[in-house]
Amino acid sequence: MKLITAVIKPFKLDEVRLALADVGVQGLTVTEVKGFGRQRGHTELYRGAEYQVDFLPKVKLEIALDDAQVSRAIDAICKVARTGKIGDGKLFVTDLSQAIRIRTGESGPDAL
Amino acid sequence: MKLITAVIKPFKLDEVRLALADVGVQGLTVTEVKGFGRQRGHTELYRGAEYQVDFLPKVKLEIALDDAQVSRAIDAICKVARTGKIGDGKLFVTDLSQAIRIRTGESGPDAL
Amino acid sequence: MKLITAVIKPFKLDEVRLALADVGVQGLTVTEVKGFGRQRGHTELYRGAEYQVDFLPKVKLEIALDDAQVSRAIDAICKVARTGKIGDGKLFVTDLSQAIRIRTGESGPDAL
Amino acid sequence: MNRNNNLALLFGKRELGHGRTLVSLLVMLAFLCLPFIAGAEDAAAAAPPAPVPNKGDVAWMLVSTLLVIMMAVPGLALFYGGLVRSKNILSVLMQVMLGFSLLVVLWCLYGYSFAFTEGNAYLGGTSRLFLNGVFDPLTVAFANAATFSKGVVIPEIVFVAFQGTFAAITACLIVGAFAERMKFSAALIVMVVWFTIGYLPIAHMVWFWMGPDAYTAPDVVDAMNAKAGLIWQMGALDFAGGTVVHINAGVAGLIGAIMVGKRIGYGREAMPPHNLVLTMIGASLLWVGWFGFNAGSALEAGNFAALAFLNTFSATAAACVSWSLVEWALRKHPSMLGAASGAVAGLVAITPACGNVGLMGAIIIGLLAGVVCFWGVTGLKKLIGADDALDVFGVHGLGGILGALLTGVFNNQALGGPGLVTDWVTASVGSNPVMTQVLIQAKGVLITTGWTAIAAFIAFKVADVLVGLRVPEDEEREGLDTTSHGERAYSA
Amino acid sequence: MNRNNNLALLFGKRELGHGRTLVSLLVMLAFLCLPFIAGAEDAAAAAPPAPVPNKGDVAWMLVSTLLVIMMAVPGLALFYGGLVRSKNILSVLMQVMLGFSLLVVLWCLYGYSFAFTEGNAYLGGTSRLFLNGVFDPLTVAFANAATFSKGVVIPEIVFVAFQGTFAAITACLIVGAFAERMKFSAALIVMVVWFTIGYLPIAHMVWFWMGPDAYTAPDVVDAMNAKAGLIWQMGALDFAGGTVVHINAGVAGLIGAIMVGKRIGYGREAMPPHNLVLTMIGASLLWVGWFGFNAGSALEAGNFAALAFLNTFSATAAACVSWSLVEWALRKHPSMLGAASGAVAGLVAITPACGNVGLMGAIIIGLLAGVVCFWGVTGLKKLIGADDALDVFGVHGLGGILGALLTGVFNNQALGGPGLVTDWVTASVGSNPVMTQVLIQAKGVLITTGWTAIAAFIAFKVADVLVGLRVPEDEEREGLDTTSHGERAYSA
Amino acid sequence: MNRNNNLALLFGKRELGHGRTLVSLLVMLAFLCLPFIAGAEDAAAAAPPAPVPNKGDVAWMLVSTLLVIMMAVPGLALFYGGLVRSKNILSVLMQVMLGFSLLVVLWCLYGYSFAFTEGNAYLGGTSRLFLNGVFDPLTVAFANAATFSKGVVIPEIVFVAFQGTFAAITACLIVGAFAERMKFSAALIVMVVWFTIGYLPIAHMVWFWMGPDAYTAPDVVDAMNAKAGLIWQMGALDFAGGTVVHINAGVAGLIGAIMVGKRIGYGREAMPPHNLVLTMIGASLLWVGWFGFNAGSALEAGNFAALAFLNTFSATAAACVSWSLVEWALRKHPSMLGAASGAVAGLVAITPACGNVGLMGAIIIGLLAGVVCFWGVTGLKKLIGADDALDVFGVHGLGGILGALLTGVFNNQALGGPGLVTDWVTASVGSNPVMTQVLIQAKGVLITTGWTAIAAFIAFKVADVLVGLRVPEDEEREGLDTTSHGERAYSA
Ligand SMILES: Nc1ncnc2c1ncn2[C@@H]1O[C@H](COP(=O)(O)OP(=O)(O)O)[C@@H](O)[C@H]1O
Ligand SMILES: Nc1ncnc2c1ncn2[C@@H]1O[C@H](COP(=O)(O)OP(=O)(O)O)[C@@H](O)[C@H]1O
Ligand SMILES: Nc1ncnc2c1ncn2[C@@H]1O[C@H](COP(=O)(O)OP(=O)(O)O)[C@@H](O)[C@H]1O
Repeated sequence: MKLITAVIKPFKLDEVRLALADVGVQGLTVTEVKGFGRQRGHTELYRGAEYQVDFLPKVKLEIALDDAQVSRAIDAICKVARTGKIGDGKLFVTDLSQAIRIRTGESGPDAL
Repeated sequence: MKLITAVIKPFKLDEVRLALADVGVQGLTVTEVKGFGRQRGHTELYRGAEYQVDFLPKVKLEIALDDAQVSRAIDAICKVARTGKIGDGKLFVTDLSQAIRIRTGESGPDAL
Repeated sequence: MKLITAVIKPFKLDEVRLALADVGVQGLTVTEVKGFGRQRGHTELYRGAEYQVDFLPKVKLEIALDDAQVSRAIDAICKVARTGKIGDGKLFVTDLSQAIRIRTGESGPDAL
Repeated sequence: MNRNNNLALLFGKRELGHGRTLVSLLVMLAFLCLPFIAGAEDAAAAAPPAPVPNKGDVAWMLVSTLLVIMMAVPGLALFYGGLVRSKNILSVLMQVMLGFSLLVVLWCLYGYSFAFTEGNAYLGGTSRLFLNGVFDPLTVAFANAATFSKGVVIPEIVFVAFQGTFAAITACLIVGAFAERMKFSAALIVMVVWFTIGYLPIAHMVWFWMGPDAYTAPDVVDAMNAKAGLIWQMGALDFAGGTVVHINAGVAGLIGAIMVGKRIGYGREAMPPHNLVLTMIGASLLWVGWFGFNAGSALEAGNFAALAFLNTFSATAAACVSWSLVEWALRKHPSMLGAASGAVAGLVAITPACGNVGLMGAIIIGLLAGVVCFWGVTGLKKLIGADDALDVFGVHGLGGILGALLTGVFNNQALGGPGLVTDWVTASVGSNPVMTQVLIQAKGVLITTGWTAIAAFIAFKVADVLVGLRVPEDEEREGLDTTSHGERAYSA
Repeated sequence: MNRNNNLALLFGKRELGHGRTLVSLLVMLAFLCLPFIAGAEDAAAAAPPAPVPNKGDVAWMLVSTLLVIMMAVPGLALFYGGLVRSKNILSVLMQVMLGFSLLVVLWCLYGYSFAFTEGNAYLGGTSRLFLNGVFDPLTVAFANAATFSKGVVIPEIVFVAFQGTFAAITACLIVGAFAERMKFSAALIVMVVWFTIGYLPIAHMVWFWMGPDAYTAPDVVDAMNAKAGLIWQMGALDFAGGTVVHINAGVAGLIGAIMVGKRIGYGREAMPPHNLVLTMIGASLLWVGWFGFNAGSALEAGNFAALAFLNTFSATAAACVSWSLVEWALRKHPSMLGAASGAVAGLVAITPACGNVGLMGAIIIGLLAGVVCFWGVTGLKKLIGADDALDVFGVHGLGGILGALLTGVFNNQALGGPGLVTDWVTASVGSNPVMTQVLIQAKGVLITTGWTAIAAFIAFKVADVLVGLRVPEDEEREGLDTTSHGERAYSA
Repeated sequence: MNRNNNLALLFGKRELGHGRTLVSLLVMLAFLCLPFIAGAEDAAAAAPPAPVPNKGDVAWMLVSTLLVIMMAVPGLALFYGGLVRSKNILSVLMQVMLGFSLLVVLWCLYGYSFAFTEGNAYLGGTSRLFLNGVFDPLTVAFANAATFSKGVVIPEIVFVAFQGTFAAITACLIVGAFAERMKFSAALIVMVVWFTIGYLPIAHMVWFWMGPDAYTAPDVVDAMNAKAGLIWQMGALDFAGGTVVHINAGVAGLIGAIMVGKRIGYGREAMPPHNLVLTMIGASLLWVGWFGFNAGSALEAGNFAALAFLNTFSATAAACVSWSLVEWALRKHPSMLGAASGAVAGLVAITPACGNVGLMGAIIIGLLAGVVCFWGVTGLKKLIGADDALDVFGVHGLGGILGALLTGVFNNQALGGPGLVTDWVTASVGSNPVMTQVLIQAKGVLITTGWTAIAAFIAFKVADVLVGLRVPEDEEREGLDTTSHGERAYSA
């Protein structure tokens, strides 16, 4: 099993979720995050003070998958989340040694 | 060392934390997340518009552990977080290649 | 490639980001989290009720790195984020089997 | 068409101590039907030479009325809303806003008539149903309502609106007691039933009288007294609603909290207020609006409005200070919630007293209110053991009782108070001995407490039978906002 | 210097039915230039024996004015601001606050003069440019403005301020239609242009007349009538601005929503309100402030202010209830947003009616407003298909039309209303047949709708040509707060 | 018992230019003890035929008073609270709410007496300690206070309440300067000490005089003048508190900011406002409430209240616009915080001027205030280098100075102003040459600045010695809400 962690632009969330459903992903977990990267933030002015806001709002998706689904899921995310503009985000894959569904105690791929 | 990532129902947080303390876990990190899975969300109506809210509030726990503690911790979480109703959540385990306590610089299991 | 996950005190965020930039890190993702550990929280009083607040606000950084950068990045974080007081936080390292830049489709170390 | 007088107590030949005992309260409830049978004529019809309203009075009373509306929406709604968890805030706002609105409509349809027209000592009559006669379209004539000064009147429409805000906000106060678990339909049923059998009779008993101009000569005094409300006849002082509003709602809330039961997780899980800024805004708007409530209860823009105003100002400030100091001493930290609660406690306690006590008496009442209500939401709350979620009883009930009793003390001219009208024919003023007056006040408190407890019990039972009081456990856990109202308060 | 009368319709010898048809509206716009040519003298100069203001009236009108300011900032700003996504809230607050401020300044410079001095039937004159003559520094003399009662005046400064709030808030209402995508500079241009060619003429047409004291004898009636505004001459009733404010802004908003186009993602992405607590606070402050708007429109603290007050109170409550019940029945959940929307719908609908209908008529208008405007933001909105983001048309436009027509119904004395002044010389009162009055009202609605549609079209076109209406797509996605205003609303 | 007159400057035989130099300020502070020794009799006792209050005036003054309360809680508290980081918001709300409350109590106990009874030119006397004599319980008699019109009085209770709000809110303004790092106990100590030795004397110096009715004949003029406050005697114009409130608090805040030191991370870490919506609400409520502050300062509901009202309206709008335009031009974005700050700057600047200048003068003052205070919080702030966290000096200090000086300009009748009373015996009006009046104003500014700087220095020193000014570094980092008040503002 693998865990895909994708950091994407917030307004792409709904589309990505639907695309993942199409390739058979049944669940995922979403976190609001702030991203720092090549994409520049903006300047904010509060009375006298000027702040460079480098962190941009992003959304992080964590998706646990059976190995067989991984490449299709990656393709789906990359295709849908891409705008071609800087700041589209990143996708990371790590190994999962175990997964358990708390409700039933099922483990392994069955738990996903 | 392992990293357990558990996604649970928010109102179970306090109980799970206490159960983990009982099995010797000394620290953990909590994130508010939104989960998408088999559990259905609700419909929201704003004036004319109707939205299907698929994402449900969940809480994500990350717990770094010595290998020896893992199975007891998993059991504790599963037992306490279970309500038997859909949406109880998931538990993932990954390998940790390194852990460091920033305050002291200790590393490995000592850092946890 | 490795993924460093660092949990630090919130007010150290800016300094850590700058220190990481110095060692060549070009991107990172930040999440607001609540930490539970040796550092004690405080007591809150609301009318009759008294609550022990054990969770303290922390910031979690996730940084995907080329293996070569890892040790310098760890050193940088540990140095800058340390106050020497309890609650300075933890740093975890996991293996990354894949990384992709969504905008371009680049993968591996090039994607970071 | 009128209300108990601030200055008024021992008027001509009135005997003190008509008090009925608590056990007869159920019997009294039966009297409610009387006015429906006996056809009542228009109480306003008696006024002989027809004084005209002063525009300064009209201006002040219109402002006072809208201030009380602001106390309810958004004031009270925010004060309460900030104290619940974020998953339940909309449910609180809705209970206050829709409950308030519903009762305003009912007030116009039948509430005003049953509270403020001649009937029996327990309830008014039917002469003003549908506000009939308040404004006559055919002659384009506007009826006037009496005040507490001879020859001073205000348009009755204004009096209807002003009193309507009191009725509606009082029922909304109860919401705090059963927050975070009550079914929405049940909450509305409780409010409507309790308004009808709890609020309207008490308002009539405490505030209805024939007005100063009715006391034309010594020989009509007895007859006029006999037409007044029960508690008014006893000589109890309640300038702006300590009994009618605060004790009334506070006790009803406590009954409700017991009958609805505790929130899931109460006492085990932390349930911190989700947004104390809202609570602070709410408390502040309550303070600001309360000047309409209290000083507006003078019904004119004169010296007694001014007295009630400054007393409301200083007593609240004093209670805010004393609560904070006690908390600082006992709990190490003076909290924002404490200061806001102290302010509200002071407002509650000064309500019956505001036009009935002197300027230093008000400050003392405020200081005591902060301390006593602090105990109300800590020590007393533990003793009672009910989950009165937002401390309706600890603040409004207890503060109202304290204020009612202290009004009896500081009204005395020897203690700096303005005394009371001892003879409405000549409008002369004097003071009752302190203990006498405190006993009268206590009697008023007891009757109110008993009546409202029974009325509340009935109201909650009715709701329970009709729709059930609580939401299912799952919905309570998920929060009432999404499950009862289909919305979340906060999104990205 | 004055406004249409609440009681006033069929005054001496006035012929009904001067109505112009919609096709002549463009021609009418040309009349706008007339007063600039024809030098106009001070309309206030006519008053013969110089009555002095009553301090109660002054107090009430000052309060009313500040209440309308509170309606705009923070009331309307919060009502709207809570409904947008968090990335756009500051843009809404800014459009309201800066737009309001800008128009207040323009009101003093030229707006007041063109709306409320003698000119032609479409627009006033130049005699009060820069508020010249309202206050004379050399003699330290303050001019007075007429009210609707003979011999009753208020300081003209107060009338200027009161009417200024109406002008400024009306333009701010439009903001809701193009929220979340409009360029800030374009929004300001639209407001200024529309204020000038849309609001000022309509205000003049509906509200300008010579005042009751001008009707000294039957033989001046025709001459005085001829100096009044076009719609006022037709006999349309609009107590507090149903046409001038709500239809006016509602239609302009709809035109704007169409011309600016839909938000990116509209209909596909969820765009839930980011903070319904703010919306509830806004709705509540609108309610509270609206008493100044409506009861203040009586221009004095008398019986008609009281009537308008209670009607505003009960109609709003009724609409809040009826919207909630309809939503509960059709959508399973009574929502907070629904209750708040219902309250605003009730306020809108009662605005033209408040001093023109009886107490039960008001409740009926409120009940209907809740139902009709619910359909306005659901069924009708789908029919129209425009992205009127915050339902300016569905609530203000539709509610205003409903209120204007129902005013014609419930004004009738046979239906409990106060009727209208049939002869201003003797100030005698009567009633028009219901259908007659409804037709007059409908004509007023049509003229207003047509005029404002054209004015809005011009205003948006001007802005489009000068700076373009919309922000770039990227900025819309990121949110207007950071891109247009360089700020975020919320930080840690 | 009274205040400087809006119209009043060059009254009968008064010599201009009694100015004392700054170096004598310390000596003056010693005079503070005088009134404690010399027994002072009731200043109100002189009024001969006993005029009675007009109910319209009472209504307006009660409303004005509660509006100023709304300015403080929640207005100012929110304006400030939104600007700090979320970990410190409750500390700001608490400092404002508890500070305000505490001072209201102290105002009743001794503040009023020392500010507004006869004493010496620097401080009042002891005749009204504990509000003794304001209301006499035994005779149920209410004392009256003079206004600025002969024969017009208001109940003294109302005057006490109205002035009490000024005293309390002024001390709260200072809070903004030391936000996010001050010890709570120290903040309270500073407020109490500064209120006593800073505010009360300045209020007496600027506003105390014997009232218009005291000027019965030319031969009493000198004697009456001699009893007035120092700055009033000099002929400085301050309608609603430009010196007494804004310069006073602004300078005290700056001294405090310097003495308390900078926040940890100031200039290095981003400290963006945590919730600009709260700030906008606060600014709006300040605007709304300020009508009570400014127009209420006329002390009656007459023409000058109306003038002050419209000036407050238009100047604020103008300042909001001008700040936004300057920011737009220089910083590319017009920000919400800028618009809100501009509005407050306009309110501050128009405060001394509101009843003393004409309608176009007010707009010009507003436009200038927006520009000058923008520089105050950007350029000037950098020059000074202190961490005046919420710009108390840049907005209130600088805006107050600007307003005080421009009042001297636009008061002139040749420039559209109403001029000033040149002879209180006949109440005749004239104008000082512009430069003469500006110099008088400047002298008032200088004395106030010097006095308050010294008083603030003493107040902060006292707090430092008693409890220390700052919280420990750890607590500052964690935030004052949890560490000083044991609460968090926001939870789930
Ligand atoms: N090395 C990294 N580790 C973790 N997250 C990263 C890393 N680099 C980028 N990110 C995340 O991806 C987002 C987009 O990266 P950015 O460099 O701005 O643009 P792009 O994706 O087009 O290369 C960042 O905002 C950040 O959240
Ligand atoms: N494949 C997955 N990857 C990541 N998180 C998941 C995955 N499946 C489920 N989750 C998380 O677990 C939560 C519960 O899952 P759900 O399918 O609703 O119920 P259950 O846990 O009873 O199977 C989801 O809300 C989501 O946060
Ligand atoms: N075993 C763990 N797993 C995950 N996170 C941890 C663990 N232990 C500590 N943390 C995180 O590190 C933070 C600091 O830990 P704490 O024990 O308080 O102090 P220190 O870092 O000085 O040892 C905690 O608040 C928590 O967020």
